Amino acid sequence: MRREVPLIITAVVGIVFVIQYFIPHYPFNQLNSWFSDWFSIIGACAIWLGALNLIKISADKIYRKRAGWGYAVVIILSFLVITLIGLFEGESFRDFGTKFDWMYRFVYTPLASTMFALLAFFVASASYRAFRARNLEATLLLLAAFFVMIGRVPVGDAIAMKLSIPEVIYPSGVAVWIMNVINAAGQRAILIGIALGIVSTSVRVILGIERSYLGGD
Amino acid sequence: MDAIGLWIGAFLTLGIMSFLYKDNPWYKLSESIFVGVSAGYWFITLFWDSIYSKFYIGVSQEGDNYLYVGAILGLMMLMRLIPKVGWISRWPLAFIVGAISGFYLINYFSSNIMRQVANTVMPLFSTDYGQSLFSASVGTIIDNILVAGGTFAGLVYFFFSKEHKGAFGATAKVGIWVIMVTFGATFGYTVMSRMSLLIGRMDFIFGDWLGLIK
Amino acid sequence: MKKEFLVYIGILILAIILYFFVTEPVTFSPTVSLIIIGLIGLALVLIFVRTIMGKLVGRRTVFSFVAISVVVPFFMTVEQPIQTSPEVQSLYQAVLDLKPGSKVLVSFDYDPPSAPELQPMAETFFSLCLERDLRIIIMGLWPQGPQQAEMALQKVMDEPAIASKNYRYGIDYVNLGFQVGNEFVIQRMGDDISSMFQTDYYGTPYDSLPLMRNITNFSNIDFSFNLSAGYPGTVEWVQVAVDRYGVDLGAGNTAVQAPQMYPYLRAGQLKGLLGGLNGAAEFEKAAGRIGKGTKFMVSQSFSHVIVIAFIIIGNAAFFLGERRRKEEVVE
Amino acid sequence: MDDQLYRQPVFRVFQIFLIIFTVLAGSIFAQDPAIGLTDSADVFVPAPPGAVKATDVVYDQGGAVDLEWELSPDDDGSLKVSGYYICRREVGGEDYRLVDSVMAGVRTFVDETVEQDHTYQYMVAVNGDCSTAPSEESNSITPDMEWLNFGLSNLFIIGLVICGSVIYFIAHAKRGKKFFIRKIAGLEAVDEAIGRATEMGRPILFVPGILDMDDVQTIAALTILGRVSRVVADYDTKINVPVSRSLVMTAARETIKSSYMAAGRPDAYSDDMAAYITDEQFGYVAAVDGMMVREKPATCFLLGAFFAESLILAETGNSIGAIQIAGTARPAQLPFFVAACDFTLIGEELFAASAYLSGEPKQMGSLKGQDVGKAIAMVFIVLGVITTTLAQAWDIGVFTWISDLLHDLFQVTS
Repeated sequence: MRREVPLIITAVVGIVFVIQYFIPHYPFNQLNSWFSDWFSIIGACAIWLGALNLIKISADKIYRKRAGWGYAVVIILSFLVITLIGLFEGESFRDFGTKFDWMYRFVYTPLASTMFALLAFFVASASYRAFRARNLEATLLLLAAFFVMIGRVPVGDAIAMKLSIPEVIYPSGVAVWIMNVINAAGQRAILIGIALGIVSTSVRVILGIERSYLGGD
Repeated sequence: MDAIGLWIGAFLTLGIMSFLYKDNPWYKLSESIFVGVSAGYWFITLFWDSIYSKFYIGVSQEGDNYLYVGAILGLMMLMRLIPKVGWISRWPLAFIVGAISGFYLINYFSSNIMRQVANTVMPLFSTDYGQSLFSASVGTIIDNILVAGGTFAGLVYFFFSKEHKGAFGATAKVGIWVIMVTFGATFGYTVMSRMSLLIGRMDFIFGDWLGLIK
Repeated sequence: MKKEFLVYIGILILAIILYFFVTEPVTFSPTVSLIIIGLIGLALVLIFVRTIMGKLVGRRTVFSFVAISVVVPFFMTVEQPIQTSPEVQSLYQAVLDLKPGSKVLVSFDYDPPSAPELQPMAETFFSLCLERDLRIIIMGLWPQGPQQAEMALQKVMDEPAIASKNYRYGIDYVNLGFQVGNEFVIQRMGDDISSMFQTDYYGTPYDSLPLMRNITNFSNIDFSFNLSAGYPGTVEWVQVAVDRYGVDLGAGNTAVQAPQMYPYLRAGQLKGLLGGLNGAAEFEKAAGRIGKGTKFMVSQSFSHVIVIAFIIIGNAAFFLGERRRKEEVVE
Repeated sequence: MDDQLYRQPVFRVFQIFLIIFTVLAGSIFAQDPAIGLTDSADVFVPAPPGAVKATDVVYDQGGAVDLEWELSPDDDGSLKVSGYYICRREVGGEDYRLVDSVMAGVRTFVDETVEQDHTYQYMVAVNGDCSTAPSEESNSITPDMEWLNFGLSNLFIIGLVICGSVIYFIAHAKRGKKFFIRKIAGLEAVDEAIGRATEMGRPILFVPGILDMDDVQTIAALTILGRVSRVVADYDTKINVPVSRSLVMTAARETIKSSYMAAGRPDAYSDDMAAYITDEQFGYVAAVDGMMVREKPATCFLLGAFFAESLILAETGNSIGAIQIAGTARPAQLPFFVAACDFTLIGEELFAASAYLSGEPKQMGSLKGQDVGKAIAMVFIVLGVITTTLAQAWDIGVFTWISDLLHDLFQVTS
């Protein structure tokens, strides 16, 4: 019951989605649309699970007075604030000028953007302290990176002009070439490789050979 | 109201940035707010967009009763919060996994295997399939050869059931070079992306907030 | 602990001064700009020397260099020529080739964190479409997408050239809003768009939108454009909309994932591609428009130069160090 | 459809004129349009196009109709005929309406604006200078949705081969067949890296990524941890495994414990070898960072799913002069690892490594199956490129045939 039913569900759903591609006909197209509706509802609940779990963990932290429980309080408070606002705003909670929108623009956005922006700094310091042309592979990588970085911004050609480098090896040109030829080839190989990986995993999952998503055997 | 917003936004931005100096209370505070708010954000978004407009409206107005099944599965998902009956959440999980697998199986196979292979098969000396011979410039011919060869070599490198010796090994070597150049390109673009985001933040601080940029 | 809070207060005071007492925008004269660039260069040379001598400078030094290289250009007045790369040009051409009145579907699949890169693209694309009297249909696979679209559209609509054409919502452009379900949404749209969007962003029923009245699925759409910052995004659009339903698709991507799109580009699955902020700048160049992309290219250039400089310094030190070690072995 | 002619406004006028006209034609001159016209005007009227044949487009969702007609005798490349208009009506329904227009010399059209299970009739009108002559009505047609999409049978077959081989090899491996897997640079280095740590009397750091057990990369990483900790147990070195998920911690402890058992030194094992730090990304990074600087591990393993932290960890590890063996399947992070670490398991290599170490049928088999897929792809690329090129060059029948075959085989008809 705990193991068989899930395996059957997975198999049925997976197979329907595959068949539907080859037989775009009733009942499969019908099932397909049902399944995709269910999918989005379950998906929503899955994300809720994450959120609620977070609250559970934080609450536990506070209850046990673990180190930094004060921050756990902050987490719960900020969660509650935005959630309540969102609920009271109603269906059009996302429109301009709503309180939710305000929080979104002035609290969520700055935080999320800055989290990503931090990387700019780390990249720089890593390129100074860690990125070494220690072997042929790394050298190729860094060379390509060099041309792409300098070639994709105007300054590259500006410098090239100053140094009166022949037109053919202007950074911008080299960058375009790398992207459209070597990169295209490499990405293609990687794409095919990854796709094969996904295909074999999916087959394993649908046939119930792969069960780790059920929490190990 | 927006002025206050700007100050808060700036406060949080600088708070996260302060991690660059070292892990400190200001950063921890901003991070906790981030964790809470983003969780809440998704909670609300999905409540209205999915649970309300898809399920509630669907059932109450269109009378799509089949949606109840989805709702039940969704509830089962939430059961995980209660350890005793947590195992039931495997059912909806199985549904999600099955749907994704079935969908990916087809999509990745058709677009990333079939199409990519088909598109690699190109006449080397012509601009395109069906074009006359040597219609391509020398440059294009070289590019064609490089793309076809590079893709092939790349695949060879990721081929695990044969020892990399002799011609095969040599091809694999070329393959890894191609892949390295590809990574170089990715590297460059990642740097570009991160810098752009930083520029965006700095624009917020010095432009929107402090109004020092015209 | 105390020290930290003193620092915080210091920052606060600085902020207050800058906010309340420096009201005029600051700009450096070319000479000042040159001097600053010179100083940065000098500092880099010093770091180079130090590093070769085997003393790596600390992380925070590098950090501050990055900050300077990004911020200082904001106040500079530097002109630089922008070349449009083929992938950008081809997207521009694809839009030019559309007949006036053609229906363009624009999917906003990103959120504010990626806005710095993608927002300029969105604005330029909208202005291009509206200048050419194309009908715009907006949607989003990311919940925040439609909001970003609204912002971009507002900005463009306020531009005199566009405002004079007084386009009307529902007839010339619609915003269908966000729909959960990732690639499944695209797949369903292949059969019936209205099944995925019963109402638009403002709750108007699909059928009461004049523009949507005779649009059933992708076969009634002339061109699609997708602004993507990850999953779901361009890959899904290519796999489902292009490969299953033969849609003409152009894409704007964050630089992080742009390189992965080139196989699709080369295979013709994508009609054109904008990669990152410089993609936006190039697109602006092509469309003859000055937007944030162009404005920020200076900072972008500077920061790249800094990163490259650091890579070179680091490696030079590395190899010189190697040699020194070898010599020591010889002695 | 969109050529210069079409863009001209005058053309639009023609369209409007035509709609009115065809309505008239449909109602009044239905019996013999040509005559009716010649009577009415003395302008040149091209002879109407011949029989219009409408057929349903196969393998679709019932949304398209193929049209084919015989050109008007006057459509002989001379400029007497400027094009054709395609008009449609629903049987028993409204009058003929303009669907679209095509250039002179075109004899086919695909109407994608029809709806499934409605019955239509078509009429193609040839367009002279300022006169048009409609053809006879076409047969009535009802676009329908087919059961099986034979247009995809090639996809089906190849898919079957690949999926089949995955299943086959898994089954094979289950029956205890050992497969060959090529050397993987990173793995080769493991022993010497640990040896080095032992000599220097410094600990070993193993970071299994920051995702949970439900991620394949984490699982692969733990498989490798099993191998590493086995060697560690033999050499009697110290190992630290900081993790950012409680589940991963338990799993990691199990793994290490069992390898110490296998090495016959259960006494040397202790639970604090694998410690949970925190779920928060940067908090975790900061902690591990500190750990590195303090304990100066001689070897760092960074295997699993990494995001931004890949940079920070690799950099710190580098600054303390540790040998770094990294591996992940995340394309965005791989470049940083390659540039900053001594050995990197690139994408699939990570999984190959774990399959190789665990010898688990599931992993082994699917690895083998994927290789079959790659083999197919490689063969088709080589064959295809050669034959297509030759076919283009000297148009040798057999090559043309092969290259066309390959093209059809891999073409996905959407």
